[in-house]
Amino acid sequence: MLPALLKRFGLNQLWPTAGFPGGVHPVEHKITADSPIIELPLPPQLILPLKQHIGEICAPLVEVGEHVLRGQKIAKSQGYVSASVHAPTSGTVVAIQDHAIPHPSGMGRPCMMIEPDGKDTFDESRPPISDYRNADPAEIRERIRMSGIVGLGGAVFPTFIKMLRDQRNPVQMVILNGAECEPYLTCDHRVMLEHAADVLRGMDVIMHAVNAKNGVIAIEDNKPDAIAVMRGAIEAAGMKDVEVRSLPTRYPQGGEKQLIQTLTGKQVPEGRLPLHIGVLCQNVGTALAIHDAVCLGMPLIQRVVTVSGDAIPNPANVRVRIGTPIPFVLAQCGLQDLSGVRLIHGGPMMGERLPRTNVPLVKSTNGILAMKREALYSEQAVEEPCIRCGHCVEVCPVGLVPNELAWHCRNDQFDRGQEYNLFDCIECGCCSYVCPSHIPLVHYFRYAKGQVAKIEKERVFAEQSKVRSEARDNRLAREQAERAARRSKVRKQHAPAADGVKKTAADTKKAATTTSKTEDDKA
Amino acid sequence: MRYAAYTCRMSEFALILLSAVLVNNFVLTKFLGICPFLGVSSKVETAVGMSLAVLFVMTLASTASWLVQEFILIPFDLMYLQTIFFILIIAVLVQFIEMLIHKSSPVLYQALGIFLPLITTNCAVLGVALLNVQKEQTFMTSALYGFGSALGFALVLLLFAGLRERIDKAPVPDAFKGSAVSLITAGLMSLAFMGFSGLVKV
Amino acid sequence: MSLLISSPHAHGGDSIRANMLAVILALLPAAGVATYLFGWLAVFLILLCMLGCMAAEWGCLKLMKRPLSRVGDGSAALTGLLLALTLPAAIPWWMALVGCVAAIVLAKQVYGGLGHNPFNPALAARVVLLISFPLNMTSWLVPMHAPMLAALPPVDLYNFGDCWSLFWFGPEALGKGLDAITMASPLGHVKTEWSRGIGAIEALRNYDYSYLDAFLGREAGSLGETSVLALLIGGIYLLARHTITWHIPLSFIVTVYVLAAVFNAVNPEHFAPPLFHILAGGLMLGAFFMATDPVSSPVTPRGQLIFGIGCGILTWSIRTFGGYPEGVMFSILLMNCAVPLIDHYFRPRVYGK
Amino acid sequence: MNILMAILTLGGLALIASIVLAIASRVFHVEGDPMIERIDAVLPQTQCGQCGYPGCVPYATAVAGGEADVNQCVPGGERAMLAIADLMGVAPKEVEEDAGVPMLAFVREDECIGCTLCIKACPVDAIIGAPKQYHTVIEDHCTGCTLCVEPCPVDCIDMVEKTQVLEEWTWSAPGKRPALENANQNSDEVKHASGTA
Repeated sequence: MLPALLKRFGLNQLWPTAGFPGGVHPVEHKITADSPIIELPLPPQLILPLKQHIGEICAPLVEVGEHVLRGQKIAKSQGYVSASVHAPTSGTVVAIQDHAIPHPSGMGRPCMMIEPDGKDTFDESRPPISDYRNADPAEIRERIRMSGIVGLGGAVFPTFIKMLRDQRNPVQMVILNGAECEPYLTCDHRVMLEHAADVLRGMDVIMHAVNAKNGVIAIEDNKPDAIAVMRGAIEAAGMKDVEVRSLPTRYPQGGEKQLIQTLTGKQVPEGRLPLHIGVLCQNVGTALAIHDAVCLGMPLIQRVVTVSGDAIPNPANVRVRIGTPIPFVLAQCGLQDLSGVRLIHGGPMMGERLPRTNVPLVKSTNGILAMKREALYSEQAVEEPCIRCGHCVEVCPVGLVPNELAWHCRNDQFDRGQEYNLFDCIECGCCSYVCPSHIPLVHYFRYAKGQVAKIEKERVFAEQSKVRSEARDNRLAREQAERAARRSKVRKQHAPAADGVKKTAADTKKAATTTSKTEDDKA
Repeated sequence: MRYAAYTCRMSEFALILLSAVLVNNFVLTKFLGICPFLGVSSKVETAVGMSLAVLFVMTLASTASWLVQEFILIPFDLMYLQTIFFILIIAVLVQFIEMLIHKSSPVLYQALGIFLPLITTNCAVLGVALLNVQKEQTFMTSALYGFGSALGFALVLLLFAGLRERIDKAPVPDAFKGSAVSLITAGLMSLAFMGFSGLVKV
Repeated sequence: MSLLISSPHAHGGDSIRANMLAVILALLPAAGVATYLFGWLAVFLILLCMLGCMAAEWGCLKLMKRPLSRVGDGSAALTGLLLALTLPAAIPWWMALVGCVAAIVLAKQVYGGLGHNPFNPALAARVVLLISFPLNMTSWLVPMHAPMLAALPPVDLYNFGDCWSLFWFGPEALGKGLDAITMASPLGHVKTEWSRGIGAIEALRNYDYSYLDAFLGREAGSLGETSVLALLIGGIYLLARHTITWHIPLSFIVTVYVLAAVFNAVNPEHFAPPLFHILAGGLMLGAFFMATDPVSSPVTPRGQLIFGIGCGILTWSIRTFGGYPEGVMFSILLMNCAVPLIDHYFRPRVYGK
Repeated sequence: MNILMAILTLGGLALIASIVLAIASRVFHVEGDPMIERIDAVLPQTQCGQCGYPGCVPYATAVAGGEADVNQCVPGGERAMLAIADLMGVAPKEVEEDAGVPMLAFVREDECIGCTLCIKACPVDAIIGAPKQYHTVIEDHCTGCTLCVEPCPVDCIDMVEKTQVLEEWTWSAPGKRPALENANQNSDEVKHASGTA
């Protein structure tokens, strides 16, 4: 009673509380929480973008017309930060071309189209590492890298990079993120309910690979069944060093940095990784994918996705092959006609609206929401003047002043924006969610971030152009000086040097000294 | 007895300061120094530089003018040349200081160097010198009065610069853009500062 | 047609209009007490100010060619209500209208309208009126229920006809002078007595002052400032509804209390007791409804604390040492000047820094 | 007598002051700050000459010397103008010409006669090729200055729009919402530049 009253009046902030500051309680809409995961059939064609992760794009390994097996690697990662792509089923590669991908811009990327042969033959070339506890951690890490596993919570950062065994920063605690704070989404919830043992084994693999002592499974307290099931699974497996922690339901509890703050009380220092404070955080779905890769030998070719929203007749949690066209998935859930429907890739707080509907489902897809157009807040909202109510400041989980920040971004004062910590924004959307003036604050921040990057790029380009231009001037001056010297040499044999030539020579000399001076300055 | 006299002096000094800063604020109550107040208040950063420069010059000007008054004007009976003398001495002093700062501390020069010439013969600076003479202050009180007035100017300038940074980005109607809305703001500030009237009876 | 739109795609449902209406609702108890004390006059004045402000807003929007629908966001009506509640009941109607125009035109629309005014419009208008018409702005009509007065009030304010004449034509219409129908407020009385060398305790004694009456609002003063109880009810409603946060009201009131308590402890005869300061004048109205005006107050929690403390110090200083009996209005306006700087220098700590 | 006294005192004081200042200006002499370099640093370095000066450094010199206006840099646009105005401490001026979309030079190789005139014209050495051979523009180096178009005797150089790729896409400001009206929502094929923002 008393804590609730104090909270009502905001007086609970008088003293520091556990967890991250701010946050909101959006309406949950978790209508699919009780729907078991459904296996979807294979679509007539799969579209596999060659880049579904943060980092370098992959290079195709197969050619058009070639036959591939389920789980066969079809595109190879290039560079360190990258993740390979595997064939989700057996079939024939029919094309490699640009195709629209789930992105707010509606632009496209190189994709590989595969026509399934219906046999779904498995590529057996990678045997499972069944006895992972006695396997070399490096081998496990390599298997995870080979299997193209990325963070399935939405960030799609290659997982093996996070699992670095570093002597200076040993991992103390592995956190399994089952908070799932986004409204509508229930895929992690269902995975925990239906695959508790596999998820736990996946976590065990991670802990073994990074030699961590403790493990925490973090679940928001609006999923008591998942908490109970996971606790039961831990007991059954006899894992004493893993515990389930029930967290208060508050968005964005599932944000990596916020979750770490709630569980450890520590903040990840600016510009560092969670690894630097001895924490490794992985999503529940990623743990399942790791289990599949290590214990079953199956790379990341499918995932569980929540299909929901007020325009979907039969909302469901579905297991889908990566590359399945989203309209096919929606049709399976009873939605055929997409007119007047807006698609959101992800949850309503951080998901992106898709300007194109014919896009494939990718590794980062944790949810597809089909919303009636007139019910979509972000499209209907009319921006009104900021009344400086300060609600955005209260709810910001990273401690920004969103209203001032948006003001600077709106006026293109990006220097001031950076002074107001523009790049610390995690785009969680809490500020926009509470704004009584319906200001698209997150949109302003994204715009400003893009502009800053653009300006920086232009600055670097200008610098390079300047170097090239100066090099050219130098070269011209040198050539002219040489020519003049040659000419005067010739002239000297015939007549005294003309004034004009002398002057040019002097000028070039001067130019040469100034440029060399600037070069010295740079050095 | 001596202790009482001492505390009396101290409280007198405090009252002079308080009066100069809040009650008889140069800008908002005496309406002196409006030009730099409006001219150099578009950014807080420059307002800080200007405030430092004004603090510096006004304290210096009030002491220097007191010295000129006591040791030149009164002995030679040249009171009618007061204004000219004050302008001359303040201008020279400021020029000299500016050069000194330019040479010795580039950082300080960056901060307040460019503002120094702007205010050498500003009415606020000359005003503080003339008011000092009017009030027949001692050396100490005139220096304090100069410093206090400058402090008041600095306070108001900083507040005003903060407000203007916000106003400059607001969708002010075209007719009021720029100095119009600034002057209205200054007027409202002046009204708010009326609240201090009677706070110190000097 | 499809637009580039960004997440989030959900919203909590808050709006400007809902906030403004909540504040108006929270002021209804105070307006009720005003009607109880000043009868029809309070009704007339509140209606006139609300309509006047909305009309001024409409005119400005029309002239500036901005969407006229903004009149309906409730901000102008709220400004009018707040302005009315800070005015003495006996003020001539045209002065109140001048106040409305000053509030909307001078303090708000000149800066570009809602969200951009650096000063609280109602308070800016009140200070304009106070400086322009000092006599009318400090003559407090004798209320219908003031127990410290033995005799009946000079005008029956529950009589519609009398109030009508008084409102439009002034006290002369009833054959009375302004002096005959007005009295001093407790704060004004203490200040006057002090200037005659009489200490606060003695002054309160000869005013027949009672804490209970001050709490319930049975005393002379502006329309809506007298009843601490009514204002507290409204303030707590706003806190519970999360329209305002506790930072400004609490720090404001506590600062005044602490300052008054310290000085009262040092010299109880001379300085007024802390409870008197809390219950007197416009402190409650200012702390809950004026200083918390979102547009002209800081946005960060720490900034709001600084703002409240500053208001408290200035209020007590002006009341105790200044030339004016009441300092709430000036203190809030003065702190309004400092808001941009406070906002800049008292930002929250950023994650990981 | 009194007049004489006044003249003497004032004159004396002025004389002393002027001597002090004269000495001080010698003793405390400081070199001026390098404004040209600071202006040059905010210019886009296209060396395009659209400002009327042969390159960025000459324009910076002209601005610092007070000869040129702050708003003459076309590719720099509003941002460069504001930066220069800020550096010079003058009021911003309207930028008359719009830089428009970023452009690149493109040599139609089958028409190129290999005269090397464009190579000589390019201020940033972004065109390569030997005499009597096809010339090619290095896209990553081209600043889009158009200086190579004029010298070409067979008019085989075109200015083409820079294609936008997904990696370079950034959010545009809300309000200035670019519609994707032209893009057919359900088309499979996506051109690189379609649906640009």
